[in-house]
Amino acid sequence: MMKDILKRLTEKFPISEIEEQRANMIFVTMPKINAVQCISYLKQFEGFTHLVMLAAVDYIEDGIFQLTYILHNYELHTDIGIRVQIDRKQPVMESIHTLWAQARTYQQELKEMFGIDFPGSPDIDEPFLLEGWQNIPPMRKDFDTLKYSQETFFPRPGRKHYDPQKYMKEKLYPDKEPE
Amino acid sequence: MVNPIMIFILFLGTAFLFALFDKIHRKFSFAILQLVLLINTFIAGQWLYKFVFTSQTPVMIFTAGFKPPFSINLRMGLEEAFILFAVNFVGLLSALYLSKSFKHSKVYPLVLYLMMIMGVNGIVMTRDLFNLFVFLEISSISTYALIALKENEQRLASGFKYMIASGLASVFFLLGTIFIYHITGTLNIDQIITHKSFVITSLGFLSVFTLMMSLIIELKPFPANGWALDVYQTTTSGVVSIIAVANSAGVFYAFYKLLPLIPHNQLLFIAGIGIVSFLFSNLIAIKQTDSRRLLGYSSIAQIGLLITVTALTRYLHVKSSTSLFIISSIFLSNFIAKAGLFWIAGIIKKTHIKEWAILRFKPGLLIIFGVFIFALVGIPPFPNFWAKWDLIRFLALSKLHIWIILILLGSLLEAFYLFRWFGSIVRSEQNEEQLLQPAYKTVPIIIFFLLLIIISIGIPIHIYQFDILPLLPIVGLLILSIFDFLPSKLKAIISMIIIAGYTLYIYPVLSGVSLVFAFIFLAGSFIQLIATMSRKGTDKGFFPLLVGMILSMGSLLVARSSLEFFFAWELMTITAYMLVLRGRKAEKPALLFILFSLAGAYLLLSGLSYAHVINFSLVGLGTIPISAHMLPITAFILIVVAFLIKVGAVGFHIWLPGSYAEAEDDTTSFMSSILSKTGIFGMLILLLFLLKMNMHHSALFTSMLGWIGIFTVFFGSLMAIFQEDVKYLLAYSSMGQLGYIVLCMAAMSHLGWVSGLYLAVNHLFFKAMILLAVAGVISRVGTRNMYEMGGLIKKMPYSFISVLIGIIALSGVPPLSGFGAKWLIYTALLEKGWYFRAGLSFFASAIAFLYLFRLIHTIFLGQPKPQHQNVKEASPFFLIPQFLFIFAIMAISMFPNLIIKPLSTFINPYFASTIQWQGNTLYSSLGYWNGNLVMYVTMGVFMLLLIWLIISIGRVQKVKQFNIVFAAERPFKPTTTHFAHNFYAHYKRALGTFVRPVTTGFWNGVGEWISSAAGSIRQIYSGNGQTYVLYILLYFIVLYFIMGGK
Amino acid sequence: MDTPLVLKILYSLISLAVITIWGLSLGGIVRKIYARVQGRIGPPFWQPFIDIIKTYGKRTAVTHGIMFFLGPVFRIAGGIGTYLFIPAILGSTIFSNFSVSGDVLLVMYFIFFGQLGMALGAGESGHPYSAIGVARGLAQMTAFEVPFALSIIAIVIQYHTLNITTIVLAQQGSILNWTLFTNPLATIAALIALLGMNMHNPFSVVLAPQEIPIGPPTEFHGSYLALMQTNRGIFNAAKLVLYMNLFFGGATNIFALIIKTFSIYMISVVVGVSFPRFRTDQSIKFFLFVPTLIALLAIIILVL
Amino acid sequence: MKKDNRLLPNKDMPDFERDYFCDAHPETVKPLKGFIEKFLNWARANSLWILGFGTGCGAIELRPLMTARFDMFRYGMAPRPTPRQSCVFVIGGYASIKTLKRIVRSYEQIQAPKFVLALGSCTINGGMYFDSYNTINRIDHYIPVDAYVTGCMPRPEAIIAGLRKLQELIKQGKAEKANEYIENFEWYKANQKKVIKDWNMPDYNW
Repeated sequence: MMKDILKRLTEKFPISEIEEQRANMIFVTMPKINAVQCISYLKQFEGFTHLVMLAAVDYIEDGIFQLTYILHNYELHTDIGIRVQIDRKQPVMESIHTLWAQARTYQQELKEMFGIDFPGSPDIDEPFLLEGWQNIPPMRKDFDTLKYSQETFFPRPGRKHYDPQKYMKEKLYPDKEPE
Repeated sequence: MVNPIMIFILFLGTAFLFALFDKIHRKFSFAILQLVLLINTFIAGQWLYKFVFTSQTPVMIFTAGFKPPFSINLRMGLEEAFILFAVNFVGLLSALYLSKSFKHSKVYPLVLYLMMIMGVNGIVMTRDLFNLFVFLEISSISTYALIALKENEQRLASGFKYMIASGLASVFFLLGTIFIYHITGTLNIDQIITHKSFVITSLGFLSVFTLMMSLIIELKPFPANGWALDVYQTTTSGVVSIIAVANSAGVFYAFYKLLPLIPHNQLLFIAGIGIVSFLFSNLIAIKQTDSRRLLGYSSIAQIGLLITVTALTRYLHVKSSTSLFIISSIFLSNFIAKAGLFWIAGIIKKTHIKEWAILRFKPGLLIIFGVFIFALVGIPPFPNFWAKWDLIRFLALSKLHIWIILILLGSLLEAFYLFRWFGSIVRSEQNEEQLLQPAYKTVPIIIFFLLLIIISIGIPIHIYQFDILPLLPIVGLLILSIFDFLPSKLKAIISMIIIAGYTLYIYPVLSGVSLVFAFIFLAGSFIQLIATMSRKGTDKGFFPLLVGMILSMGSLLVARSSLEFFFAWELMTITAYMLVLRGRKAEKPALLFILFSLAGAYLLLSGLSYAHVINFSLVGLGTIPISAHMLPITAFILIVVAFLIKVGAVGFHIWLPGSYAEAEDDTTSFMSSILSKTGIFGMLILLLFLLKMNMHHSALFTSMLGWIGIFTVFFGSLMAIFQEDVKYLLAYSSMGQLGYIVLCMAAMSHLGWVSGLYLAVNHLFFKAMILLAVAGVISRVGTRNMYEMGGLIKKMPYSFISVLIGIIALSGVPPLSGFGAKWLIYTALLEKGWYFRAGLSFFASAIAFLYLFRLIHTIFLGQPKPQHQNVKEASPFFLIPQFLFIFAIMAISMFPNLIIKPLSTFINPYFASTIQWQGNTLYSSLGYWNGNLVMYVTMGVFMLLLIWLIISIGRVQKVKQFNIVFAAERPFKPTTTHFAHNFYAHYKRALGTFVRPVTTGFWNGVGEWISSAAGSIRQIYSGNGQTYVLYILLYFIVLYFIMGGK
Repeated sequence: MDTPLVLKILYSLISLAVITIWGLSLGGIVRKIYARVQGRIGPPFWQPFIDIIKTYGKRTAVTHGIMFFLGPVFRIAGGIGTYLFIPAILGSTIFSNFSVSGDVLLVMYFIFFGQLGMALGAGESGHPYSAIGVARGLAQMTAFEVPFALSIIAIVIQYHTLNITTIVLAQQGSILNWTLFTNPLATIAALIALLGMNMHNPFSVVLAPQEIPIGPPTEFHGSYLALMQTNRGIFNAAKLVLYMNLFFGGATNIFALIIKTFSIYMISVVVGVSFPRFRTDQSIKFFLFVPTLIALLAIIILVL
Repeated sequence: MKKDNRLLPNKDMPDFERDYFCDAHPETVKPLKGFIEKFLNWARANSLWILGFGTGCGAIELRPLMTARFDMFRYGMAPRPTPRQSCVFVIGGYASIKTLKRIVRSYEQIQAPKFVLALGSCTINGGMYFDSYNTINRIDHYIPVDAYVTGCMPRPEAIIAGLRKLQELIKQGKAEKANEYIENFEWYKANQKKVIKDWNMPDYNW
């Protein structure tokens, strides 16, 4: 089944990479311009009617954000993930709130946390979790959260840091020699 | 004395010479025409004067020097003189009205016009059958020619239909004449009448039947009258007014002349023909949108009524002077009003009744229009009112119940469409348009208007020997109308002076319960008049009506006869209607108001007629004839229902909320706190009669009345809690409170009546207070929806105080006066043994808390709205009366004996007292109550605690509206933070079934049924000439067999 | 009656003090019982007193306006007034209070005094929850007043008087003379109404701490709250005394009063711990159905 | 009922909202002297009404206090649904900035005298969220804390112990942090405003 779907997909869309994670879960990577078209195709013709999630990963070293749309087919009980890589310098992606209204929430979150814009998505500029955030989006890898915390939140002096592994070993098995 | 034959000579002479005159100049010929009509009017007027003011006997004029049957003779009596005068006068005015079209037309119309009037004159005077036929032909042919003169396809068609119909009628007439001549050998009407026994033979019957039928067809009975309606619709208004009034008058008089030929047992059939015409024409008129056609239906209906009344009075052998009075009053009302309305139609030049709204910008013409409408409906003091009064009285006396019902029903239908029309004009949104009011068109209207007014004032004074007392409301209304140009504040002061003067004037005759009601009606109005000073500008028309209404309520108190009572009642109704109609969106509610009020008035009228033995007034209580110990049950029910409608008892309440709410804000307080009590006053009088006279099952009736009262309380209160509009809420609340009064009155015990009156007075105080406060609030915030207000306590603290005191007094929470009412009510009910009613009223009074809290919370408490940031306290004119009422409430709360003691002395003559005083404590047979002590204890406890709170609370910071604990959030919008809309949603879920609009649905159903019936009946008028002829023939045949032709 | 006014006031104050202490203790005792039923130790029975002292001891307060300030005063004046218009103990001068002011109708209506004032105060706070609470409370009140009023009517039919003292007198002699036994239906209806009056479960939706943080008093604190807490004791006791007088033969001494009011209160407590909560419309329907029918039956039987 | 004339600047609020909020500056109210204050403190200690506002994961540890096993009622403690009527504010662990805003608001709405009990490491030094961009490290820089309970999370027993400690402090008259907050109002406000960027409320929530 999945094979057929995949076959049809490859015929229709320029898929660059296929990763079969499980028998009922595959990930396909495709260019930004085809992604929404593909998602829409999957929803309308292949029965992937459920948007499971929309997430992003910051690959700062490659200069890209990778968006992952996971869709679910209730009849076949299969998931398909569409991976899209977008330029980190121009983080703009087409909105899919027209396909699933709830997608606006994901997109709102991505806008706030990664700064990825989805033009046209409702309330895209409203704060999602952070009220009045003024720094660069906090989930980007170039945001130094420790530094920010130390500058902003009055760290209490005298805080000690331990390596958890070493510390637990010392506490629990003080007699044993370190390997 | 000028010989009446001169009339014909003048007519004929000028008609023949007219072509000659016209050659000289049209102005000259027209002047001749006017002159002829003027002279004729003068001749008729002279005769009329002689008949009315000297004991002149009718005169017979023999034309050829022979006595009948060999020659034609004319008769000049009171009736003839009256009709001739009217016809020639209207001819004269109509000619004036038509002067412009006469000027530009050929000469023939002038001649035809003269001929037509002459024809009518002839019809009226002649006593010869064949001669009558000739005159009928003259008038109808000239009418036809007049109709068809202007070459317009529609007019030609309608003229043609007219000709066919009148031709058919002529055939019948001629046939009848021939038969009669064959049987009796004479054509002289008087001689025929003396030998009228021939009618019992079948040929005799047929001959008389055909004769009468032809006249009746000329009088346009339903349904054989389609041709006439087309005429009314298409002809120019000057001509149509002549056709509708003068022509009809002539034919009607011919009918009147020949009526003695009808055997006594057949008279009811004739009356039936009339009543069918009356009812159905009025019914169909409801559906009309064309103004002339509507007026046409109204004319036909009125003629139908005239036929009925004439036949019935003859059937009942009513004294001729009385029957003449009734007939001529109806005749005159229709004559003047209809002619006037058709003339106005000619000025408006709009066909659709809604387009008449341009009248709104011509106050003078609008007033005249209104007066004509009122005259048609039979509002006092117009002639129709008196006719109706006498007529119904006779019918009731002879137990012709069905006829009473039908006549009143028809009148109600008529009132419906006429008032609907009036209301839509007054309240329409249409823009101003240029309206030409040429003098030659206006003058006739004004003359008729003045004539109507003079007659209307003359009748009560001359015929019913009214002195000034019952006419004072009209006098007050007129005085204020004269001062109408003054600014409102001044007029309010004048009104107050008038009312004070009136009160002083009638004070000597007041005593006992009438004193209580005088206090409510007059003192209450006096204080509330202060609030009307807040009106800006001159506000024309308000004060005259208000003073008229207040004084007519006063008139109710001092009425000395049933007629005076009814007169005042109707005056009050109509002024109140006009006041309601002043509200911006009051068109529909006002119509409902007047419909229900008129229905109530008609019920009252018929009730009073059935109870003719009693003199329905406070004075009359002392003069019950010993012979009349039985109060008829029908009368009782009719009268009580009339009053129940006035108080808005459940089932009849649908007029109440709308008209209270949509009236202007200060008017509402008059209506709710004062006007509604008139129903209570009436009921009180009725119950007093009930006490003095026996009636079968009187206990059962009062018990039923009690249930009606308590259900009114219950449903009124329940409806009130679901209203979003503050005035609707208060209107339903009034309904509930009046239900309590009805309940108490129905208890027929000392305590019951004391509590009823106590509540009536108390209701005046608190309801006027709340309504004035609310009026002040509305005037500032500009909305009536409670959810759009909020937090106004900070902006309008004084209004808040009076609403607060008002709701405490209303809800019956001690220590304020409301509790006194509650205590009295429950004690009375329990004493009486009405336990379930007591339980239900407890429930209702708890429900009252709901709407009262909603009232004060959503307006004054909660979140203030940003748009009301700059709202100021209401005008002091609103506040002064409120504080006077607060003072009154405080006084009777502190010292309940101030009010309960006098009330109980007033009731003492009627019932044995069951309460007694010990100091300030009031003891009943069941319990006791010391209002004074309650007040002191409450105040003492309250003050002590307040002092303790101030001491113990420490630092207090005054905070603002958003400083609330909002689940760790903060509010953003006052609108969404203010919990106000659909306040009692949960209550609706629980008890919503009780407030389904069942009653409204029922009345809507009645309305729809009537409307669709009218719609389908209207279908019979196909507009097709042949069909109309067929109708006439069928009508003839069917009636022939119904009336027992063989 | 013949007692001088000053003495009368003094007596009333004593009577009031006793009933306040008893009313508050009653609340504490019930909390203790609740705790014991649930296997807890629970607060001491004087906990209400500590709470009130603490609440009076609050140092700061805010006010939303004059009605907000006066609301609690209305409330407690209503409670005290209600008590003062009931003769608490038969034959006692000290505990006869100001019952000369009026009969049972006065007491029934004076109950509204506090509720109305409180509702107004809560309204001025501008808090939507207060208004919702009031809307619910008033709605429920209209419903439970029906069986209550009907059972009072039944009593009036039975004793031909509205005078509380006379009603109590008529029940003297034997325990079987109590209305409870002479007119059990009316008593049952009235007791069900009492559940609503006390706002115990299943009729506690008015206060509903979870959804509309305790309803009408949401914004009240400090001395306001203390006054209201005091009132809760007094008002509760006053209602119990009224019920005792009307249905349970009244009291001839203070111990009888304490035992009887405690027992009556326990009825609603027992019901309260055993039931979940009605929605407002459900409780309205319930009150207008079951207890109302019972009360109507009581009246019908008496009339027949 | 002394009227104070100091007004808050409320400069972070838009003009049209100023009319909605009270802008009076809070004032300290000194405790009474001698026996009365001691008596009142005793009463306060024995009637601790806890604001039912779970600000972090520690809130779940508060619930067992109501149960028969821990039964906080025996000490006169009770949960209370509205800040107006409570006197103890239990900070239940980590406080995100968003929550901090609500904490400040609720704290200011509690009427004096008021006490704060902070639970868990997160309130002390940020705990495991010390490096989060969105979680404050030390609650006592934003509102004054009367007592801390350590642990991640502290068990209900520990919380009871903390509350008992608080009771002792109150009885000794040492729990006057509410006045401290007012005295150092500017400092606290500055700290609060440093982290709460969209300050859409008045400077003091009455």
